[in-house]
Amino acid sequence: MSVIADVVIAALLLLGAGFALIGSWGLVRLPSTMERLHGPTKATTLGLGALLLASVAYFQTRLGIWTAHELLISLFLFITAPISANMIAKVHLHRVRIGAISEPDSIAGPPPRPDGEGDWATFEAPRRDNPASTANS
Amino acid sequence: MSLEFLVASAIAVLVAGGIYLALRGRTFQVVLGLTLLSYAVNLFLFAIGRLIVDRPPLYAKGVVTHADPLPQALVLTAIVITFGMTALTVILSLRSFLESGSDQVDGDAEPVVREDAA
Amino acid sequence: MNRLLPHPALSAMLLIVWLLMANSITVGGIVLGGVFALVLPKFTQPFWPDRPRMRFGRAFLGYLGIVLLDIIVANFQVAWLILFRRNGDLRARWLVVPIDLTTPEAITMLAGTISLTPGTVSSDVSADGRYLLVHALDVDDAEAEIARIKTRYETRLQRVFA
Amino acid sequence: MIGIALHIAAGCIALALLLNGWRLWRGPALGDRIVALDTMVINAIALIVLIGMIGGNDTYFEAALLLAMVGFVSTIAYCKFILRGDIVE
Amino acid sequence: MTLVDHLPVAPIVLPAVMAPVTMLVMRRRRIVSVALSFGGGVAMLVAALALFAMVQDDAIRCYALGAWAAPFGIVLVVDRLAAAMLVLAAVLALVVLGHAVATGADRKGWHFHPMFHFQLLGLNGAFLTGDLFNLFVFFEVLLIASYGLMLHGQGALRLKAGVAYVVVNIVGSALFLIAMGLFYGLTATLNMADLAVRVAALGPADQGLLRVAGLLLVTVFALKAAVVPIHLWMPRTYAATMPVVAALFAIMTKVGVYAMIRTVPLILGARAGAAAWVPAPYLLPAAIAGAVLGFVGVLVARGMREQAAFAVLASTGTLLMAVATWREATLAAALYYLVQATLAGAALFLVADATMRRRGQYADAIVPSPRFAGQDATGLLYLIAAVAAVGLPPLAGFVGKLLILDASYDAPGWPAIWATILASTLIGVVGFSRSGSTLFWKAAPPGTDPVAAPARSRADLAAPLALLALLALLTVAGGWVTVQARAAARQVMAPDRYVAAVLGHGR
Amino acid sequence: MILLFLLLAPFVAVVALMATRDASRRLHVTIAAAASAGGLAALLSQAGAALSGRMPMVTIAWLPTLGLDLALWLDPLALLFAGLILGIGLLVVVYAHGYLKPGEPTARFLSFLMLFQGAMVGIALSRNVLLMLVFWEMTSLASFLLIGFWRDKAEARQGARMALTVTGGGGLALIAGMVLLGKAAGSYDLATILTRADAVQASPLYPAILILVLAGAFTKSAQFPFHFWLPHAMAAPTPVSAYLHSATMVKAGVFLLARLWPVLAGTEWWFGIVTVAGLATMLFGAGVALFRHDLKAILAYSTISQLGLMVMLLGFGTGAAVSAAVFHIVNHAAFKAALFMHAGIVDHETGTRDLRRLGGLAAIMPLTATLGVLAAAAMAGLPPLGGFISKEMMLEESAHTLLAGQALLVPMLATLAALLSAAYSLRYAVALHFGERRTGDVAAPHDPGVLLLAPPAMLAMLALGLGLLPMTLAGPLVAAASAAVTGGAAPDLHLALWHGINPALLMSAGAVAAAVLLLACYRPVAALAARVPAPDAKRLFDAAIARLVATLRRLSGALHVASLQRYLAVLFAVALTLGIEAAVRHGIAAGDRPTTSASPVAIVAWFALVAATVAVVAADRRRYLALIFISVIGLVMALAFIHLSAPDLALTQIAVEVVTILLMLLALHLLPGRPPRLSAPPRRLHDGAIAAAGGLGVGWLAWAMMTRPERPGISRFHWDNSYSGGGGTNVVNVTLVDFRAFDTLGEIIVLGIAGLAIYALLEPAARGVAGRRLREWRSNDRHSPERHPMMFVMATRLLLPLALLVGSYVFLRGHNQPGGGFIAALIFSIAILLQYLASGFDWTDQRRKFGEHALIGAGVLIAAATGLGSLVFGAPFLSSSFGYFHLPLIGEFELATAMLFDLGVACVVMGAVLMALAQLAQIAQRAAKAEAAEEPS
Repeated sequence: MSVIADVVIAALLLLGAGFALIGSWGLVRLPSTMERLHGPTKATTLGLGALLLASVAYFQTRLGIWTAHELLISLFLFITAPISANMIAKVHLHRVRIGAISEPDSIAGPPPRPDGEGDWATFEAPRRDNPASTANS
Repeated sequence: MSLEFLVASAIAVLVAGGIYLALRGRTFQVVLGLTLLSYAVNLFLFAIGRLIVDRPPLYAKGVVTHADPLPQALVLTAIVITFGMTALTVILSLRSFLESGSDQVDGDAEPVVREDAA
Repeated sequence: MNRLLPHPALSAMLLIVWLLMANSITVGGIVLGGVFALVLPKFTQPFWPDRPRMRFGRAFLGYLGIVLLDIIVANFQVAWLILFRRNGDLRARWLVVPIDLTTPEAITMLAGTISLTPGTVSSDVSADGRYLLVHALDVDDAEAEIARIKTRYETRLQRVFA
Repeated sequence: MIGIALHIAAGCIALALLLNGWRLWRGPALGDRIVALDTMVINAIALIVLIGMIGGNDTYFEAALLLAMVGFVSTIAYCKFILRGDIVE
Repeated sequence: MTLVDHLPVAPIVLPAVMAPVTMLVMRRRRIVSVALSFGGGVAMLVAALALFAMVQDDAIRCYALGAWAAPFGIVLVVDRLAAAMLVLAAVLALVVLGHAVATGADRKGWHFHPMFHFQLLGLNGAFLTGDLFNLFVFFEVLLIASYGLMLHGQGALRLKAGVAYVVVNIVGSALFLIAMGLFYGLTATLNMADLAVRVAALGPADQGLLRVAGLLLVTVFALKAAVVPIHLWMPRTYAATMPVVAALFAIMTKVGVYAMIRTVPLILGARAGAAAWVPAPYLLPAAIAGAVLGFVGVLVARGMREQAAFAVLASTGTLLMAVATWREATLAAALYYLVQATLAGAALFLVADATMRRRGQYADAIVPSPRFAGQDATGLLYLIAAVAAVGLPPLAGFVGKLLILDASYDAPGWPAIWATILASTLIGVVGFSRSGSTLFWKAAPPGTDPVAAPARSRADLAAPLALLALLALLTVAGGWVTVQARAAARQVMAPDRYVAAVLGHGR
Repeated sequence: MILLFLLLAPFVAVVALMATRDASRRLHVTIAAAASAGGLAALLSQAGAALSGRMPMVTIAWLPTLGLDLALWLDPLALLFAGLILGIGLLVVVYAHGYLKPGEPTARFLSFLMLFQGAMVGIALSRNVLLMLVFWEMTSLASFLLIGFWRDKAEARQGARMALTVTGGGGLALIAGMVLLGKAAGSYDLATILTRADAVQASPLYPAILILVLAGAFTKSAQFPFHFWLPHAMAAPTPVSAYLHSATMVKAGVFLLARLWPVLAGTEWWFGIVTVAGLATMLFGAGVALFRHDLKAILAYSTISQLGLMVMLLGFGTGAAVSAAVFHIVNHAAFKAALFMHAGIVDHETGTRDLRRLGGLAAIMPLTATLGVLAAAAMAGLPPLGGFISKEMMLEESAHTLLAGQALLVPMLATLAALLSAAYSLRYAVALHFGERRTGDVAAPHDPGVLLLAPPAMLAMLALGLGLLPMTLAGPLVAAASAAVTGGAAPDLHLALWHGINPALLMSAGAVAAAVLLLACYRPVAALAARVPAPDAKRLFDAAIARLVATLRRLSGALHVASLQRYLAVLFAVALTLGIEAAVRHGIAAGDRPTTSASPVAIVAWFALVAATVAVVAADRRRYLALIFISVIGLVMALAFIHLSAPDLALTQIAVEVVTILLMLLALHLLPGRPPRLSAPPRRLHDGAIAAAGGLGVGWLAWAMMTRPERPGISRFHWDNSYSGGGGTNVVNVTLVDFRAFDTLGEIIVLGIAGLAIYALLEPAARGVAGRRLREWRSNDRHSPERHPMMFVMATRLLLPLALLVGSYVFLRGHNQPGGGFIAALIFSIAILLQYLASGFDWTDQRRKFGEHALIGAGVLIAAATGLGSLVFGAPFLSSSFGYFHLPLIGEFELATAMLFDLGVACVVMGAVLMALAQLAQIAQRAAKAEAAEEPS
């Protein structure tokens, strides 16, 4: 039992740390900001998730403490990480649009315009009475 | 390399950076310098209790090795006070800039006419 | 009932979070957590006007399961891309995803899901709130990917936010 | 075994932190720096969890939780500053 | 414990309660708030006097906060010196408060009354505490309250000077923490009495660190006391401050001196090894330079507030000359001088205020102005205040200087002390007579703009008058005061009694 | 008691005069005259006692520790001097009544005069040398005020300042001399000192004492070369000149020499200095007086000369010379005061004091002329006036005085001085009253009223009487006073006009004859004298002071520039120097505590920290980047705290970091983006050197400390008592809220004050200059139009209750696990700030139910009240109490008063943080609103 648990824990640890490392490596090697943005999501989700699971299992098997609060960390990260990514993407879009020197386009090129009238929210304040503008209510 | 050396050298670097920035001529840099300086001082005060790894000062019967709780309490107090001071300094320097039109720390309050190259 | 417990789901969530934090299940803990679970939603009511109705039934659980599964799978895919794909061979794309969800909460949830599954990051919403701008790291067929997002996530979310 | 795995994991995270640091220092885009900082926070959380496991106590959990909760606040603030200048309006 | 036993904590609790109360009430009822503020000031004076009466039996009282005995908890220690400083602060505060209300200065900005009481809290805490870190905390309290007061009324000049003042003191606080950290690292204690015992027991390997700690600590106090050459921040800060606030600040530099008097004989006294009397060789030249520069500043100042600030600098220098010899007799003289210098400095600022308010656009600039209402009255007050500040008979300044001269005879470097005191006084006399005759005698040439100040009530003359009356009282009752000062100095110079009182006789 | 009355009467008059400031001149004069007359009467009532050796005395302890007592006595010398002061004072008061023009503030004038009189009486009566100093300096002060009485005249102000500078400065020297004298004699009691001549003269301090005392006396008595202030003091109203600058104050120096004669005189030093100074002054004054044309200038220089005479006599060191000096004091007071008043009358009536514009007054102002001639004759030393007798005595004494081994030197010079004195006196008498009629500005001047005439007339009569009936009028007094001066028995004094033909008579007669001759050929001599270079003392003095002030102002200005950079550089330099001094002297070696080896992770973290610090410094003007790097430092700090067993610190660090960054970003928004560099490379190098040295210093201190073994200290107690005594297992938290709760109280007060100060700073920022600048402010950057990104807003709405829950949890468990009120409050604040960030200021502000002021106030009050609560139970302030309670179903739980205290902490922290950020966030908007309100258009 304990050997199996040990193996599982070790595997989870290595998996988590590995993903965190890969995420950061992606941050370094991917070609432009938008691509690099994909890196951290790895570290956040599976990487940290695996580590947290390992922690839960570790404390359970080693110290006999049933701790589950590591899961809360994941909960918070699941709420916050997409927001961070979204905001950073907005920064990127904005900086590209105003032609900042140090801001190369994504290798995907400039973003297409949405099909309807108007533009993306970063470039045009959302009008009232649509979902994107509820914040102003 | 020992942990003690790392901490001491980190303090040295922070203090040096802090002093250098504090001696600059604009309020924002000075504030940054004070921030660095306060990091250094907090670390210094903390280090005064000697370094203990992974033995937090949470009381349990029979535990004998633990970090010295007192410097930690002192650092906590110092952090809070520093925060208050920093907040005041930031806002004061901003207000001073708004009032005089110059964010330089030196000289008298006469508005300085200068062209910002930025 | 409504006045006492305006947001049962939120209250339940808070209670669970509380118990997780406390790391133990005791009567005292439940009582204390219960108090917070009752008080906090009321207290924060003004900060969240028009809280949407959600169904936390099977639809929601199914959605969660699919998302978790996708996260794991996509993680490996992206890891592969990062490690072994040369930059020049990356087929990064912008995807414009039309959305049918109407509440901001739902759109946010969809966008969050897209971001959480590696390989896609939702970058922006259109000013009229009907399109989502998604950046994909390596996509062969943009249309297919858009369709996948819509069927896999959006339809399920529509059921949750009924 | 777990001990070795823990240390390998810590090493990985440390390496990851270094990589983040490099990107942070290098830029070139402001977005890159913010991503790097955000990732650093994530890796720091991972490191805290690992430190907790190595030390064998879970008193560090709050720090990790707090970092998860508020780390993103500064990220957002940095972004908002670029986007809007005024972060509270 | 009866209520009397709790008296030592009263000077801290009273303002701690009064400040938030005045703040909360001020938002609705100004009159009530001002009345409360005054009530708080009076209560504090009463408490201080009660403590002063209490220590007349020569016993040192120790109040263990939270019932944690020294050295483990924080203690307040009331000895003669602390009690006297409390009284001084309370008296000065009451006068300043009266002036602020009478002139409406408290309405020139936000939160005057709460800041004022917080300021007193910081001062009182610094006087009473027997714990090094707690001293730091109270220093911070009094500093941050002083920032608030210093910026009261605002204006570009004040804000600019405020930035420098705040930054310099923050750096000073950092130094304080480093010094305190060194002490803790060496002795693992924070209680000052305990520190004294443990410092004396340090081995030879630690002497270097001990000396650094001592020097840095004194440097911090010297910064607060505006000792040359780290006084540079002071003249401009005080000159840019509202005079009524600056009058209260007259005691702020003295807090630095107080801290030196408190800590040096106790912790860095004869038994402190390499740190024994560690500031002595540096303090005397610095004090001499301070007295000279201060009176030179009085001579060359272009405004009354600047002049008053330099007068404070000079008085600190004179005071420190006496302190720097670390002898009982000179210390007693210094204590007398401290009281008078505080009151005289404050009086100069208040007179400057009264004058400024009458001179309209000429404000406090030392230039001839057209005749203004109340010229004679303010001129007379200025004369008396200047006499007190410069140390001419018959006011207490002269007595103070005489005491210092008498007591410092035979001390190391006494000819230098004497020469400085006398020569700097002469410079001061020249300075004050020049500025006084320019301000109050000389009339602006015809054709200059008339003074546009509206006629004002004479209420703003009351406070300076009160201070001058106090100075006169200090002169007349000089015998009693010197006896008190002597007794206080004796207590300070006998640290064993302090240690015994704080740590109990068991040790 | 009478002595006390004597001393106090003038001061009482001062108070009375000030109180009746607006009353009539008559009342003022009455008050002053009554004080003088009353004093005089009191004095006379004691005269018998004083002369008969039953010396009236009074001693009231004042400063016993210093040896400064209010000790008064009335020995014959004091009697003589006090009599002069009060008598002439009375006459001057009467004279002033007539002299001052209508509308001039008599109350002020007379109160200054009375102040002076009191001080002079004090000098005379003091039996304590320190007490005498008090009065001594007071006379300088009173003289300053009186000379400057006509404040609109430049020469009055300058003369006043010069007099104060010289006499005040001399007084300071005198202070030193007196204290040293007291030290040498072992007492400040004059009676004691006078008996200790041997001890004093044997003391190595004797020369210093002598020089310092003489400096005081000579400046006061206008001895060469300190004489120059006296002629310029003549800018004072004439009563003042008559009183202070001829009869009394200037004699204080002479009095002092006489007073200290027994203890100081009789040595080579004394004789050499005093005699020569007196002789030189006598000659110089007389010489200058001869060639002046302003009446008061003539009198002023003559006064200098006469003072020199007295000083010289005291310098001789013989009893007879002392008698001569004492007698001359009386004579001089009589005739010189009369002459000044006379000059005043002439000035008053003719409008000028220029001798060249006056003449032949005897015909039109007979009474005035009579008394003028009489007094001038006394000054000339003509028989049968008192001046003649004292001059004879002087010549007699000088005749057998050797100076520098020369027997003839002193007599010849003395005769020359007598010659000159006679010459200027006769010139004054003759040129003014006889010859061609010149009446200045007025066509027909006439004798003044009795008020002006009576005082000088009485003095002139006295001068005459002193010659005719010297033994009756002055004999006993002079004898007794001389005895008091010499400290011996009363000398065998014989004052008479005729002593037979002796050398003195011959010298005197020769001198008068020569004087007449000199006057006969005055014009050529005057032309000759005009060629003698005469440095204008006033101009020199003023120029010297002006140069001094200019130089000092430049130096002081260069030192005290408004430069924070300098303040800090000096502060760092001082700290460094002192640190290095200690290190060099005693060495700071590292200790021998075993070090902990660092893990690779730690090294990486260290590297990140160092790199980030370097980056912050390098990015200095790219402020936004610098902030990002600061974030990294904060993160590493938090990790370090966790690694090094300080979870509470880590939590605090993380939370504070976020708030700080928000604050700085808010401020950064309003600051210029990338300002030009300010400092040149040398400056940066210099700063870099200071920084490097400082860093190394502090780093080494830390290293030295960390490598030393721990010492047993008070924290062991904290550890042991945390649970049993403080009711918590988190020792750090128990320390904060219990062992050292007082620190925490102070700390939250600091935060609270910071909040209030910030409010006070920002509340008015929307108005005035700052408000205008805010409104005009436009960012250079282009911004996205989107204010509230939808996803962000939604997420924060969900996060708010969650964050509040976490905060509550951290708060409740703080006592036992990492956490506590401070961290909880920061979490609460961040949760609310997040709403500001996401949904905007107005939106959030409307929904927030509590004000920051209330939070801060309530927090401090809660904390203080918690502390006070323990008083009810008879425990000291801030004593904590806790208990474990059991409730059915819920189980055991703990309640501690410390938690209530912690609640106070939380309130204040939250209030202060919200105050800082929310206020800062809204100023731009508020400025815009203020504009809208100001300009309705």
